[in-house]
Amino acid sequence: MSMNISSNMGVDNDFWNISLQGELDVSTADKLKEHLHSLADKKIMDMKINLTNLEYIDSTGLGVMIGILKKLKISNKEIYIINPKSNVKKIFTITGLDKIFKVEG
Amino acid sequence: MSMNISSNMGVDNDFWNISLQGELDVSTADKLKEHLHSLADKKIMDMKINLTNLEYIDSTGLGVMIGILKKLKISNKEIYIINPKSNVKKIFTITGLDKIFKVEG
Amino acid sequence: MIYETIKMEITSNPEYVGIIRLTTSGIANKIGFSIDDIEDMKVAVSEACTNAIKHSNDNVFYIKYEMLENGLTIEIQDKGKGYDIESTIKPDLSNPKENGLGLFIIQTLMDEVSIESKDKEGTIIKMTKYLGVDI
Amino acid sequence: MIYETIKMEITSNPEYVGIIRLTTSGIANKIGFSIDDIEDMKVAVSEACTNAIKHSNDNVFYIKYEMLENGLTIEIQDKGKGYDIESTIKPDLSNPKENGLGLFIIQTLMDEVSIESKDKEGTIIKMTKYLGVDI
Ligand SMILES: Nc1ncnc2c1ncn2[C@@H]1O[C@H](COP(=O)(O)OP(=O)(O)O)[C@@H](O)[C@H]1O
Ligand SMILES: Nc1ncnc2c1ncn2[C@@H]1O[C@H](COP(=O)(O)OP(=O)(O)O)[C@@H](O)[C@H]1O
Repeated sequence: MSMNISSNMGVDNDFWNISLQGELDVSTADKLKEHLHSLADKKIMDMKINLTNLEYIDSTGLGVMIGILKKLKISNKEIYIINPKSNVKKIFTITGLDKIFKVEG
Repeated sequence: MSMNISSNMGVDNDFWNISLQGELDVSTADKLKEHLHSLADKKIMDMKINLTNLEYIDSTGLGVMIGILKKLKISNKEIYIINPKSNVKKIFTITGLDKIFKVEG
Repeated sequence: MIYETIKMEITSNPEYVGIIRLTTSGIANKIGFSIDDIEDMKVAVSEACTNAIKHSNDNVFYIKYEMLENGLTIEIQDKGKGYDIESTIKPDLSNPKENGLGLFIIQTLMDEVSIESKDKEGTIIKMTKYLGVDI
Repeated sequence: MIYETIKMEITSNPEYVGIIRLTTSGIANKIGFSIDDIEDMKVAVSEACTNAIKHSNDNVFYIKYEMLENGLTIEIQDKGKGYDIESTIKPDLSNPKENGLGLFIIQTLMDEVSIESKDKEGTIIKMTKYLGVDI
């Protein structure tokens, strides 16, 4: 019932590599929001969010990602959702957000 | 939140081999009670209760074991508690029952 | 028919939603739901609790689990400000928004959902999942 | 001082004690207790719930979790038949019995325990564990 975030620049300095671990809900969404916006403030580029170790997501987490995507889209940048667990992927699918984000794996 | 019991006769037919798996509490104690008494009804001999896979025990489980031990003691038979997890062992220790049962491992 | 129930009253703190998910999964597991169904119910309950915490303006909310023979009914209630159910709009994919997904997700994941809300009296959302049904 | 609380009301069914353990571990984990302390609290709460289910003769019981700054207070209440606290006897190792261990275990595992019981009005057992204390 907590969430950890780690992030770094991708190899060619052309995307942000972000990994989430734990549960992304109303108690942890603000932490993610601040983290992603601080990255975007440093440099606007694609974000690859690795969800391999994310156990849970709901609309509060989706809301954060939609918010940051809007910011990125202005500069034609994308959010990639990497390797979500089946329960997490399901939430992207039923909301149709798998068509807005680039879901991989 | 359930418990499974498996049992068989030891190699030389001189003890009962019993394995518990899951959680032993008020909802599962009766199941154990019936099982152990039915073994004792078949043959009174030592019981080796393997707790390697028992995640939880409380006084309802201890009560069952004390009850069957009394039956065995009449014929000078013992109950061996084999390989309890640390949280399970602690309940035997704080109640002093580690001195009544033969706790091993 | 009177069903067995587990009722909870919880201070409106986002930190407790994870605890409610744990309780929900324990109850659903006991009833015999599949892992996938349990995941669905955890999300639906979290969405409803999140709404009570974020929107009701009350500092406490309530959950009632009702064990059916063939499923589980979960009711999340607050005695807060209430809202006009008719005026909430459906999510629009061509223009995704940060909010407005919660009720849609609940409706998608549960078999039956009903909402009652009254101005200044609060909101009750009642959701049921049936065993071994997939719609 | 008013603390945040989670309250539960539960049908007296042995099947639900495991769910209460799960909820207890979620709450204790959130407060920051160690795994060993959490195990202790699970047992203590189970013993008290088992007593309410087995001895109170009422068909429902209540739990209140109170989040302290430095610990957790858990109160288990029933409105059943009550009992005479003075007349319960301590476990005697030289003559181990099938019952009578529950209250002893609670007292050993928790830092503070108090019991109130009134004939035909029921029983309240209140237990506290403090963070980072080992007595
Ligand atoms: N318990 C509630 N109390 C008051 N208003 C609510 C409640 N639940 C939902 N609402 C209203 O319905 C709207 C839609 O809710 P929802 O679909 O969950 O999306 P979100 O919470 O992201 O806005 C909320 O913005 C709020 O105005
Ligand atoms: N909630 C309760 N309602 C009525 N009687 C109780 C309650 N809790 C405990 N008691 C009484 O105290 C006795 C001792 O309880 P305990 O130490 O837990 O052992 P056990 O439950 O195995 O008898 C019980 O046998 C019962 O008579």
